[in-house]
Amino acid sequence: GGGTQSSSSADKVVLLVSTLNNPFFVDLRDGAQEEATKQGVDLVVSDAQNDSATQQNQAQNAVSQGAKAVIINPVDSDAAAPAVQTLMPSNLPVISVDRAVTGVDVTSHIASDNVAGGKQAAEELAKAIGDQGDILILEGTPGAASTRDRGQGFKDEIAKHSGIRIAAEQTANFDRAEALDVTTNLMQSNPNVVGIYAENDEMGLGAVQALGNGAGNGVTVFGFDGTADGLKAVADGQMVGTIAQQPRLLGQKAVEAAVKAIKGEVVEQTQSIEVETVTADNVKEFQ
Amino acid sequence: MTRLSLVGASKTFGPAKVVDRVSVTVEPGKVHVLLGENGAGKSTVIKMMSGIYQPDEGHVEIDGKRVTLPNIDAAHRHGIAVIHQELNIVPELSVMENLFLGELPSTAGFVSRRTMKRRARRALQVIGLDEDVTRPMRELGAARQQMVMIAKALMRNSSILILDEPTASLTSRECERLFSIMDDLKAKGIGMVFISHHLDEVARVGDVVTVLRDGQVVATIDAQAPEDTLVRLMVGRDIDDQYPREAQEPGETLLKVSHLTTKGSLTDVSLEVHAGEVVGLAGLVGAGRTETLRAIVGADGYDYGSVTVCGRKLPRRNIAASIDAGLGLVPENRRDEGLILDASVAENLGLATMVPTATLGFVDRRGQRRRATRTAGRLRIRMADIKQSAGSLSGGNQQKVVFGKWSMADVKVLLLDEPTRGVDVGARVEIYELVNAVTASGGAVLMASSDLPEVLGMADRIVVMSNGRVSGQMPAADATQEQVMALAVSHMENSKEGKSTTWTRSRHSWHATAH
Amino acid sequence: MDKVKTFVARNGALIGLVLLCIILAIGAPAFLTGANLLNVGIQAATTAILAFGETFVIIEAGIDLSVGAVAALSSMLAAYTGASMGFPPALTLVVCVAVGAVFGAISGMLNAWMRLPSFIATLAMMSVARGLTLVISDGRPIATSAAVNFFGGTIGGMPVPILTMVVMGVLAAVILNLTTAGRAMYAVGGNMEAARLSGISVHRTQIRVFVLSGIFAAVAGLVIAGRLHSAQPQAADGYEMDAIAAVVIGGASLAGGKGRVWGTFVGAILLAVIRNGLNILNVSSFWQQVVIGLVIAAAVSVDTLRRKEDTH
Amino acid sequence: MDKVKTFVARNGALIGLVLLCIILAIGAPAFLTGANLLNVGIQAATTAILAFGETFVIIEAGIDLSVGAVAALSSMLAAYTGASMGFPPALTLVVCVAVGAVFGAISGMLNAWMRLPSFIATLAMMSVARGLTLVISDGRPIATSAAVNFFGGTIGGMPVPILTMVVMGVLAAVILNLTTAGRAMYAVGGNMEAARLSGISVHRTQIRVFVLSGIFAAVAGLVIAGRLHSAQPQAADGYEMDAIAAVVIGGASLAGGKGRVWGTFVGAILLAVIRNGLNILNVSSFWQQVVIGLVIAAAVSVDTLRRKEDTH
Ligand SMILES: Nc1ncnc2c1ncn2[C@@H]1O[C@H](COP(=O)(O)OP(=O)(O)OP(=O)(O)O)[C@@H](O)[C@H]1O
Ligand SMILES: Nc1ncnc2c1ncn2[C@@H]1O[C@H](COP(=O)(O)OP(=O)(O)OP(=O)(O)O)[C@@H](O)[C@H]1O
Ligand SMILES: O[C@@H]1[C@H](O)[C@H](O)CO[C@H]1O
Ligand SMILES: [Mg+2]
Ligand SMILES: [Mg+2]
Repeated sequence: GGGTQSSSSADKVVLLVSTLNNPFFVDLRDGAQEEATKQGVDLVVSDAQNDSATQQNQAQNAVSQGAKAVIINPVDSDAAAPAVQTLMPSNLPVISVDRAVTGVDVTSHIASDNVAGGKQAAEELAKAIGDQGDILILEGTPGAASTRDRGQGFKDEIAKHSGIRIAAEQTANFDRAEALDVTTNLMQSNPNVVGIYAENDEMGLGAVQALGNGAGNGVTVFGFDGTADGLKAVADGQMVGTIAQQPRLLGQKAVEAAVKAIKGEVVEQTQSIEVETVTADNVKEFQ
Repeated sequence: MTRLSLVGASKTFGPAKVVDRVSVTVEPGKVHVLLGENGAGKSTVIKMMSGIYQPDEGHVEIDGKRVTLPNIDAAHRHGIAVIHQELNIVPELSVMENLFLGELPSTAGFVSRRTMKRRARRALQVIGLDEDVTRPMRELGAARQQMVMIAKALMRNSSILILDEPTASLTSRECERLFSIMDDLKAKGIGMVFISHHLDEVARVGDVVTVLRDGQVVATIDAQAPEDTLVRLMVGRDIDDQYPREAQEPGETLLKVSHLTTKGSLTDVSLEVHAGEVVGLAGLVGAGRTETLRAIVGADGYDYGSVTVCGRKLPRRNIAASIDAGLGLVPENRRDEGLILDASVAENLGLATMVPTATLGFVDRRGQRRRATRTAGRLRIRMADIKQSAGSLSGGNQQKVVFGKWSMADVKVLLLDEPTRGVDVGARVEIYELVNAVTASGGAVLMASSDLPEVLGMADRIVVMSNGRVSGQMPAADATQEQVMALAVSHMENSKEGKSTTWTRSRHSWHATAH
Repeated sequence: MDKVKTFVARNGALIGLVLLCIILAIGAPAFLTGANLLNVGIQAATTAILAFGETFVIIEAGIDLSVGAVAALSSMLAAYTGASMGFPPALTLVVCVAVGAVFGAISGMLNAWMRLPSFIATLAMMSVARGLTLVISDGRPIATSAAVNFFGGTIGGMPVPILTMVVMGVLAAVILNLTTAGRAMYAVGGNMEAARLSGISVHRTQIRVFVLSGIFAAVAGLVIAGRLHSAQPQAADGYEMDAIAAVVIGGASLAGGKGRVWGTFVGAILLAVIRNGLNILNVSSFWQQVVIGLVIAAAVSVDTLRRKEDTH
Repeated sequence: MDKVKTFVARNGALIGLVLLCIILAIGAPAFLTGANLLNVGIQAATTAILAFGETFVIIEAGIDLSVGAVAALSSMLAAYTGASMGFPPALTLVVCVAVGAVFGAISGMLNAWMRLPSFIATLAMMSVARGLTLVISDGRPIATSAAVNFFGGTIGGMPVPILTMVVMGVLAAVILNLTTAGRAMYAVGGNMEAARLSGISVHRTQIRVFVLSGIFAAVAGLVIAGRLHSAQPQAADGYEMDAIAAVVIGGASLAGGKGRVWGTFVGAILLAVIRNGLNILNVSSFWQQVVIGLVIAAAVSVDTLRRKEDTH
């Protein structure tokens, strides 16, 4: 219901998104858009195409665009700091979403916990392979914050399982096509692998494709994100599970916080959106 | 009945009107010669007759009917074939593909290689060129490439043939071959336009001559007119001496080449050039003159031997060191090796002096511009502006720019490779004067040339090469063309096959045919 | 013997490739298995097909930066017209190839008629194609039909990507070597002025090479989508660099007039072998890029060093 | 008047840029504010500095694909030597520039001595530089010192990125126009053989252009890191395309021998204005790529159309 009357007819909120070349962020944007429509604000989306400097440019431009609030989904948490600082003089509310802005007090931070997600993935994958055997890690883009956090959470946890050995870890840049090739190649040199941890669903699906092409059956794939395709793969039994983030909810909450801030209402400093472990048992709830 | 005529045509480039109300007619079975200094507008005239340029005023008529030639295809359709002044070849493609470029024999879009090969062989036979038609064009020397282009134009069986300086890079034998082909074409009623800077060729092939000066027609007269008359019409004054050599007393040895040997091209080449001396390097195509000059200046390496300038032995394959020692080379092919076509005349003239005259790495801009302007004036380079691009100059003026680069550099030993190719009579004398100036100031000149009268007229001493070796040398004063040619073909006579050599006298020069 | 010699001499980095394979065969036993070599073939296929198309353009002295984006857009449209508009499978394939051809034609016309440098024309079209791909897909993958998936499957045990690569390679070689259109590409690239003066239509040739490149890109797009059973919005991102590299490694020059399909093929295989080999050797992701760079430089150097010797 | 004419004629897409600015000023009042124009300047700075370096290479008939990666590596080393090795700030700047020079020198030597096509040599070095950046940083950003951050700040109200751009532009123009080394670049790019026969050292010139390009890339790296207060492992990813595009838009030809610093500057500003303008006009991000492509094509076409008229 659009009953709530906003301060002016169409306040402008700028969403600085790291990339839209990825369903996860498309969902995040969609959630934000829905909420904006509901609240009667004008949402403007800027896509940094995964480049921190471009994002800073877009942050600068937000002021010229006449933004009343800025939502930033940083390409990189550290590099976002000076970008956000350029907004400080104009006293705009800044909401960070999905990834934090290092060392800056933003109006509100809304995120899910990637380190925790990595840990949950490790626990679940270990269970699925009976705490035993060789596994592969398909890493995200080298240097990306999500790559680091998901890798760290996962490896810290796996270290506690002495029967599991990480046979190889290679990057597939969060990309499905690359994951297909990399997995195919790794299965050649590591035919005994029983499990694969993919740091996002896109790569997980590439791995599924590679395994389906005959490299080996009975290999368990675990993803991350809970995208539509990812959830479908879990439901179909192609992936044993994934870590569901709730990108739509992230987007919604961010816009909600932005509108509140524009109106001068109090906004929670941090809002944590849970990540949930999805397996065949509970996948219906997410689809 | 006139086949083709250009009527009152003008053409302007930027501020310069380079062709001014020129009319030229081509009659069947006749050769119309265009004569004029470099930059007089000859090539521009024929480009308007062949669909490359459209006249700004005036028009083209074919068989008395006014036509427009919007492009080359249109000219082709009207039976006009052109041999352009600048070689238009695709170096990477084979000889036969160059021959058929634009109209490869084909069925349903597929090239018929066999047909192409057969027809290519036949086309080369017509001009007496014995060449593997599947060889890449780049492997042929300039002379052979020119012959291929001639064959290409002949292949069209056109009724009008336009030849822009076809003989510039040919030696006497190929020239004579071309002329006899032109005789045949005349007999068949083909009309031709012919451009050359060799005045002796005018009477040999021509029927009428149109002389152009500064883009305007000066006169249209009978081709049998005496050479002096033609010269006067062209340059507006008399040229008393076509080879104004002022010999000097030879001084110390400036350039000493000892036992230069490169596998496959040069064998034991030794020669000396003294201060004040012009040494001519004569020989047939492929004799190794160009290779010798390039090895001396360090453009190519060599396997054995040494080059010494002023007593200093030069390192191999090090052009900078050679230039430092006082050498300079005017290469054979100005467009590929001599000029930066997109750069200005000034920049090109200053190329060799830029580094030596610089201070702390900064170009002496004012000095360089002054020297370039002076050099351009001295060489009478015809241009609108010294900032004009070298590529937009007429062919002969481009050659003067290459020459000017070294004349600006005050070289001690100037190496010239076909220095007057495509240069008009007047400018040629100017270049010879510059050669004189080099020797007068104690420098030396080594000049490779296929133009025997030039070698005899300008050299003090002649070194003849044959098949990569020095086959003999003689003072120029008592040399004859016969003696030089005998040495030039000595390797043929010595060969076991027992080929005999026939001597024929042409207006152009002597030439030998091996049977 | 002489034939072998000229064959090697004309075919780019073949020696580098052979050396690399020997080293890998010694270092990683898994490399020289039949199954892995098939993998290499499959993984080379996309780059090779894009690179065959790029070969036309580079021979004509142009460059096509849009091949990756066109591959993405055309396969996305095949998926979209199939999934959302209910086009019959065969028709979606036609759509795919047509989109490639149209994008190529636009690049070609910008280059020929508007005289845009091909670098700029295709950079612009790359941006347009990427943008349209995102617009159409809304940034999400779209599942593809069986007709598209065929290109990622196998037929009688033989992977279709490899077959497609072979077919497109033969097609490219036939066009370049046997047709007048192909020879005109060499002529225009080798000496545009000479080609023009010989009556070759330079503009038509320019447009043609980009149309071909677009069509080849579309086919590469089918292989990518077929392998993933879906059209991805970011598919083939940056692949243009691999394609151009394959062509140049294969002995072509960006100055035009030179290049051969076989050389391009060697270039594409070389790149795939490097990546496959480093994966199998489990070189760390960070070091992998360092090693890839070094191996490319070394492999191509081997070829140049050899040629240097030849000329002396 | 005539001077104005030749100035415009020689300076690439200037008319396209002016037209674009007029359209934007009408369409988006925010565009023509002082603050926004400063933003455009800052946003153009990195591309412009990279592109100035690229100008040397392209004039010499080469291409440098490694500029983005070298910018990332050299600034990462500045950050690393400062943060982890305790180098004094001034020294870290020296390290940064030295790394750029060394990487340029390697590319140049591969090109000149090993005769690798510059496309391949710099593609290889791009990969090596990217890999080393990841190795050194372990994939994490490293915070930069005040010395580096200076390049992203302001000085007396003037943004340092803009000042740096101006300084580097003047430096490039001086080198290209006034020094023998610069003129030699034009000569080698215009006709290598003619330059060689005139005593110009082709190899030295080839190496020099890449060294300069590397140094300029390092400076661009400082500006990027300075703006982000950290050296990012993926910094300047893909910027080489923007840099090359700026040079080509500015009127240079990939065939070499042509190009001017001012033209490159216009090219870089044009790209920044397009992006800034589309942001301000709130064009949706998917459509934005489409529009960017169209505007680049249109802006450069304006220039070519005008020149076409001139020659007739
Ligand atoms: N495209 C062009 N742009 C500018 N000037 C040109 C162009 N083409 C020719 N010119 C000028 O026109 C004049 C005539 O040139 P043209 O080539 O017709 O001379 P030419 O008589 O053939 O000389 P040569 O004997 O040296 O070949 C020259 O001054 C030349 O610089
Ligand atoms: N028999 C031949 N067939 C084809 N090309 C040849 C032949 N001989 C020489 N050439 C080429 O012609 C060019 C000139 O050859 P070279 O330098 O040996 O002779 P030259 O005495 O300078 O003759 P030219 O009068 O042609 O300059 C070289 O590029 C060479 O490769
Ligand atoms: O959370 C997002 C998604 O998982 C995406 O797949 C990669 O980037 C991360 O930040
Ligand atoms: Mg002429
Ligand atoms: Mg010669």
